[in-house]
Amino acid sequence: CSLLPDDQAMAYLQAEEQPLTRVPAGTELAVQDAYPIPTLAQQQQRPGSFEVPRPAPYIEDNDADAVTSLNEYSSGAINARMDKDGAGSAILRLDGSYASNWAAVTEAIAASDLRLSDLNRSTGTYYLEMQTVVPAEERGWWASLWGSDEIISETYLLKMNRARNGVYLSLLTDADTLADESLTLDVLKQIKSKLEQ
Amino acid sequence: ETFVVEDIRLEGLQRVSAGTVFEAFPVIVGEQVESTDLVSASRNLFRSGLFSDVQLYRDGNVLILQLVELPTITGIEISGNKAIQTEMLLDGLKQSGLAEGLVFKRSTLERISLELERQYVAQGRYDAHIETEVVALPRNRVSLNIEVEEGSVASIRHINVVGNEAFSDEELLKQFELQTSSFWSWYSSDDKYSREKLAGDLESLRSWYLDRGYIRFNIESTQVSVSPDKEGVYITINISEGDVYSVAEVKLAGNLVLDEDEFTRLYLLKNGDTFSRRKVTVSSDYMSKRLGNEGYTFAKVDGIPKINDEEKTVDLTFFVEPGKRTYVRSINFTGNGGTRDEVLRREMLQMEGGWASTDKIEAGKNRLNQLGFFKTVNVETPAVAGTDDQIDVNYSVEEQLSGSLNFNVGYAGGSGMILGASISQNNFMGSGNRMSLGVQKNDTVQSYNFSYLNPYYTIDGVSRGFNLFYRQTDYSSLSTVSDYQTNTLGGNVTFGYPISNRQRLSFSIGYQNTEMFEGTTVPAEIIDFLENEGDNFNEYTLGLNWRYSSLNRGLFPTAGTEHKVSADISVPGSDLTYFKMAYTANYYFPIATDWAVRFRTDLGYGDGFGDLQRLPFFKNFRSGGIGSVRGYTSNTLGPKGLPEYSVVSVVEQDADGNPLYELDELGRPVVDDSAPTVVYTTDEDGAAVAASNGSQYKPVYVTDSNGSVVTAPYYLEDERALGGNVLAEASMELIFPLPFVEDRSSLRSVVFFDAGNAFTSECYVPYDEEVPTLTQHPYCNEGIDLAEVRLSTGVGLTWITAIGPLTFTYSVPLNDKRGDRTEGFEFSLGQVF
Amino acid sequence: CSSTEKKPDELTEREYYSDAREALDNENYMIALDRLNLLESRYPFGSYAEQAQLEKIYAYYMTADLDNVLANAERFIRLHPLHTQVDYAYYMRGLATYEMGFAFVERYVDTDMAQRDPEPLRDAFNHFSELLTRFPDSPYVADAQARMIYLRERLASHELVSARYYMKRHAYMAAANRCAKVIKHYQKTPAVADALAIQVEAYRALGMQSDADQALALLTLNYPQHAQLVEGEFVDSGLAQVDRRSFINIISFGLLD
Amino acid sequence: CSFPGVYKLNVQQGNIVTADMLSQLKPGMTQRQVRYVMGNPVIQTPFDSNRWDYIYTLEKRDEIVEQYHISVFFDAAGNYSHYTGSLPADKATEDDTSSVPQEERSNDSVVNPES
Amino acid sequence: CASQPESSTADGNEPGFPDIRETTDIGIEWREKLGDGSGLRYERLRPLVVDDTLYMADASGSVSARDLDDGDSQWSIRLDLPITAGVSGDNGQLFVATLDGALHCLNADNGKTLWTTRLTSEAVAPAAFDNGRVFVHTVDGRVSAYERSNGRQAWSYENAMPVLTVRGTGTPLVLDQLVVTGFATGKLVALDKVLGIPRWDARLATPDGRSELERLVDVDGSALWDNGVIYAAAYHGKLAAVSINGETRWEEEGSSYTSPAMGLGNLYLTLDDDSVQAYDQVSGAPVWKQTALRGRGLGQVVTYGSWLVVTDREGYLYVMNQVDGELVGSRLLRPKPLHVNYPNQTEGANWKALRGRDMGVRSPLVATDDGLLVYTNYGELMLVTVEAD
Repeated sequence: CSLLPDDQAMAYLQAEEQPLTRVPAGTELAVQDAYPIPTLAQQQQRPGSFEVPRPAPYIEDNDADAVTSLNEYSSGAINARMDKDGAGSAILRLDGSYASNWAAVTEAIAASDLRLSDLNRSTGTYYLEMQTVVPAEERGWWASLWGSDEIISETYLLKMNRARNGVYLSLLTDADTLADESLTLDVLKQIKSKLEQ
Repeated sequence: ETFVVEDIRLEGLQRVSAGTVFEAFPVIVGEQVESTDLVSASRNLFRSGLFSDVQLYRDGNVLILQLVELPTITGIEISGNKAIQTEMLLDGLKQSGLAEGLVFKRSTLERISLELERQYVAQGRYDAHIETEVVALPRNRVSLNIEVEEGSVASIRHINVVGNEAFSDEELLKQFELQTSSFWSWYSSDDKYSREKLAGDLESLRSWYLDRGYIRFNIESTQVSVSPDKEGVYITINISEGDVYSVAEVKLAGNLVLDEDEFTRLYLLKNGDTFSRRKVTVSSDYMSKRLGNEGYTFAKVDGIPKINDEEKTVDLTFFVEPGKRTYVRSINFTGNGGTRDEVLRREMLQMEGGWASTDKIEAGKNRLNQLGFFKTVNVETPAVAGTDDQIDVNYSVEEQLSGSLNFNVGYAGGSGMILGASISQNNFMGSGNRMSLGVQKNDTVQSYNFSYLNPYYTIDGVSRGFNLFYRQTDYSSLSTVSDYQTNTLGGNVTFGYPISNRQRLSFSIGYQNTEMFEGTTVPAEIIDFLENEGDNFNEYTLGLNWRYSSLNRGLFPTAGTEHKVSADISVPGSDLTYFKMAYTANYYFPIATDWAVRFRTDLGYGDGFGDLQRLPFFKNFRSGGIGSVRGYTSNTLGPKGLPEYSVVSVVEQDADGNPLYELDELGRPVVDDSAPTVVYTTDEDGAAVAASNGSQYKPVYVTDSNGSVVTAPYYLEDERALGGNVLAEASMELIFPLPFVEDRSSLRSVVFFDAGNAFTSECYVPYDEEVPTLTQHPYCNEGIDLAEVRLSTGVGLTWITAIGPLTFTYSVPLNDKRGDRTEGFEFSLGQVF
Repeated sequence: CSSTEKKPDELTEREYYSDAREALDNENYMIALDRLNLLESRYPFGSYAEQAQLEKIYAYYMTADLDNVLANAERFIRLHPLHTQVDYAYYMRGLATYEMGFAFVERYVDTDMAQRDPEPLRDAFNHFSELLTRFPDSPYVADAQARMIYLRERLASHELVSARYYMKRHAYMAAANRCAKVIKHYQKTPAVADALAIQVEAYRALGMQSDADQALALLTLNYPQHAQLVEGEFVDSGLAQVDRRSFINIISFGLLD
Repeated sequence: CSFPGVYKLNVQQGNIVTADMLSQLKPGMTQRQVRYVMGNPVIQTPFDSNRWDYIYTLEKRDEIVEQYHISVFFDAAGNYSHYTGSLPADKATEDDTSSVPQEERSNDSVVNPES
Repeated sequence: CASQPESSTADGNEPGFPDIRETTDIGIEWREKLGDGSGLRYERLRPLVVDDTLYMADASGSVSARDLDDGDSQWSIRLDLPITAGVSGDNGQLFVATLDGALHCLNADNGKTLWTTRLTSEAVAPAAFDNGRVFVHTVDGRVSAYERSNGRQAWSYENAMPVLTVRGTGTPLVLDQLVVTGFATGKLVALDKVLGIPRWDARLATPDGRSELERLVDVDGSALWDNGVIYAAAYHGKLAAVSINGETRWEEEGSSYTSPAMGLGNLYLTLDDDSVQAYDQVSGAPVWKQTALRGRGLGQVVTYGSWLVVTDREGYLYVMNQVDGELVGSRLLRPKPLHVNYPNQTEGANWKALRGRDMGVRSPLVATDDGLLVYTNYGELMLVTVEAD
């Protein structure tokens, strides 16, 4: 091996998670993990060695969509339900195929009083125009010159993300940051109610 | 009519997937359908926003959908833009979702021009005009050509302050950041209007008045208007000055925690002074800082004026809120990618778990700066969530190259070309220890040295360092120093420890062996010395070194003082017993941001003791060059040697006075031309009279009262300096920020004025039996002779590079005397001023 | 594809991509990078461009250009949040930050303790944990989780470095609090053992006998074979006595006192 | 002892407790009230118990020159019950608590008013 | 807007100069150099003609009286401060305002200062007056009344100002009970002349749009009065006819910075895109629109005989028929520049770029019996006559 002593960065292959500190009866230990490691469905066993992974090659499969049969689009049970994603922000989970959900949600938005300004199925994005009150200082340079609060319309991105079974909807601002909690809940509940009608 | 749909066929589909079409077209195979369902279905498909046209046909029971997709934008060209580059504009478009790959709709066109106009208005170009043109491309794609007319930037044409009597408009407008267009505006763009700048200017206008006693000053209204052609901005500010108020009484209130005079000492305003808001804020800052030093980091002190309009006076009350005494929960360091955590932590005066003191935290920052490892050091003290009396202290540092790894082919003014390699690291492997290993070879010095210093051998900062060296010097080729050769071999151990957080004391014990060889034209002093002392000396040296430093930074300090006293003694039992003392002082004080003044002085004295009356000549102080009196070749200043020369007496001179030498048998003149010769004739009463000697050496002869030569055999060697046992140097430097350079953290530029020289406290008296009358050194005067002090001025620049500090100086010697060797431009590697 | 050798700029997307793959296969990554950039500029849309961006992340990593790996991974995540292989970008972002956390000196010289800036280690941990939460069934999860365990160990050891310094400094409360932080927040790391040992000494020095005993009880219960437990008796580590020698002792290399 | 003159940093740890703080403690006070009076204890042990320790130590030149240890006890319901330990009798006024050696407190440590 | 009109070159060698069938003869009776022009403060100093003497002030602070027929100077005085609003008054008193926000009342016979009073802010529009009081509209959106006898302030009406306005204010229109002024809020306000309290107001424009630039709605021109009806126009707004008690008779699209002119039953107005529009005075219906001078930076249109006269920022004077708006004459008032002309730049722009001199005409023209008084930006006062040839 190389003349240098072994590389500390690779020592992770030997690192094992130690057991929790056992506490004698009658006392407990105030424990609160600063760096929690998310638990995974299947238990992962430690890799023996490391080799830089390569992305899977792209295989041209443009017939995937065409072959899906027509009746798959009959809208099966969607049973939309509110949920939270890994990072704890609100999402709307839907069962069924991406295609059928995309149509159903388009219907639902059209029926609701959300204003759909644009949509792009390939990136799974609905562009919603929302009326928000913007305090003076956040507005553009010249606009912020002149003071008083303003009601202006802003674009929000309603994203339909593929999950293992079904899809889920999340709301982002047009700068790809998470929209604030209350606004997200309000939008998702409106769509959920329209989906159930 | 109605029919049963057997199948649905799509035609004209490109990018949109069939699945999307099927699901946006709610007709199911095998379902009874009539024309109204089809119409609503196709409208629903149209509403998906992906198609510019949807046609329905029927072929038997098969439904055919003729679809024309909306084109996607594949290129956005922008032309005519100069003020904002294209990438910036495209980024702006991308932010609002208008980027390549977007489905093209009429509304996108309008959104694009609105967005671009907004960007130009943001730059003050109010009359910018955008025209977009859509170009169809094959495969149903479209590219947009955007023509931009940027218009001109509105500049401020007029600022008028109405209602000012005490101060003229010019005086007030000088405080403003916004100015009307002037010659300089193209560079400073101070005539571009912005609301923040105006708000800032109004604030400085208000403080201008409040700092001069106008406590009732008020800005009635401000109008900003733009000319119809949108090229000029006009600002009118209406103010009411009110009267000047003076301070009546100053009181303290609240929980003082410390006794009263700790606060009154810090007042900047007393009864009768004109009221000044700045002085009030500055005094309350001092008071809260004073409390901070006692652990009340959250202390707040604010001066509240109570205005008495009749007498036009103000009663000032300082409300003191110490808040809770705060403690430091944890001290964290970030940015130290190379340096170990302990190297930073051991510099801290503030302890984790102790009560927080602002000046200890601030001192921590200065000490990190003094290490010289970091370019910038910042500290923040955020409160710990959930507590009102605990803070964290977070230092964020930016490392800088703290050593030089030079396999260098260098050139130093003093010693010509340098060949060799040297690795010196002040922060060796991030451990904070200084290590340097060097081999150097040039035409005068050949040296090998190794030195290692651990500044924190103990946790309290007791340092220990080793130094081993072997050096061969041969000054013959160097025509500036007296001609001799030495080979020295030695080493020493030094121990140092802090005696306060600003002063350090250190001892060193060393041994040194020196071998001496004579050069060719050797001055008498050396010949005498070698005769008396021999040419191989062992010395056992003891060194004492005291250093006080309150410099604010290790590298390029701008404030603070530094004193260094060093005393080295070669203890009895060594072959040469002498002592040498040196004192260096540096005093920096800032005069404005980025400007500072430095005073430096170097004093030195050495002497022999025991059976050695003089300081050994190779231990002499020398002067000149970078780090000493710039403008004079390095080491050439100081007393000169008195080399001997052969004496030839001759009787005749030819017609024009040139000496005719005696001829030996072969007819060659009897003279040793390897050494310069002085030729004598004797005048009538027998005293020696020197005739010209052809070479350029200045013969040493002094004529006594009746004009006859008193001394004969020595000449004053002009170039070769021997040095002296007294050194006195001083210099003054003005440190200025180099213009047009952004990052000056690794640059220092100075204008300097140097003065100084080396002297001798006891002149050497040459002895020569041939000339008994020579009783004193003709050209030496003892002690510091002001006439001999050399002056010079010039500019210097030091640049910290990866291979070490690089110094350039251009100097002008002011009173160099005949025979001085001066240098206009000097350059050296590895030496900071 | 067509037999004649086409001029490079007329190649179809597929041909560009296969040339780039071939360059990647026989490991000349610079050529692969040029071809991938060419593919992306010629056909900026469609799945080939997305694939090219993915392959570029790999190519930059193999040329040890960590900054570009980071920039391209973050760009990919932003542009194609729904791409089937977006988990690769999340993983490579974590990997690049992980490597940045180990300066040359940390890798080969100062072995076990994390002596330097912990910031990159924290960032790497967060990036990997985002991969685990968003893509629990991604193939890179096993390696990421193993690295997270090790990162947590390194961060815990970083706390111990300061604790040991403060023991030498006699700032016992600072040392005890740092160890309490390790025990409370860095469970399941080997540093907990040494933290308990230091706590025993610190609490004894502070005269907090009951807490010292509790710490000792935990130490003996959980780590009986700890270095400072000789046949069940607690042995002082001598940290507090370090550097307390007299100056004379130091100068005389320990001879006279 | 060590060579005279090696400047050793004073090491100060822990909460400063004054007599009037202790006088304000009344049984039955909630934890928040105790925290308001005494401040947060600097020492935080991982073993939660119903006892808060307010410990103060000051070490000058390697030996502890001043130390006190006040333990505040809470009853089962979490209210203040009593405290043990006492302040040293000769606890002088505030300024001796400062841990920076006297001569360091020279004027230039406080920003001089006129700069 | 700034786009140049189609380039067809008639007599002027300017690119884009409109082609004009010259049917009138424009002569200049006399021209006098007077101070250094209207300066950089975008004030619009205008001459005052009383009987046959002409009173004029210039930006540097001098006030002079001249004979109208030959321009010879009668008297001239110099104030110590630059003048920002110039010369209104009658044969007894003259009124000028200076930069430090002061109103000066001068004796019309010899120019001696009768009294000076402090205004609330800078005034850039000439003062209006009746026989008892003077009414000044200052930049801070206030209209204040001062006694003509001693300058004491009688009342001051304040109006909430938008954050950004267009430079320049309108001179108040003084009627027998009302003082009618257009403000930067887009409203025309009628104040009681004695008490200074608003009687009614009419909105000429409503601000809309995202940036403050799009929300500018100033009424910069002064109102026009003709037997019981007041006419005024607002920027980004309408030209409206308002009755004496505030009801809007009609309103038409007519965004303009200037005041309307009146003649032969029509109203004429220079719009903000430099086209000139004629409206029927009774119904407000647009009659004709002359767009040939678009983009040339036109000033305020004025009626003279049966023609309409307007000047532009290049220093040209144009004459149009009031009946159909046809361009019937043009003349270059400024001297020909000596320097070489840049290819696609107008001479005016060259001069401005090269020597920073503004060669246009910004001050409103004053029609008198002997001819038109024109005061150019670089300080030349001239009497222009227009006859049909």
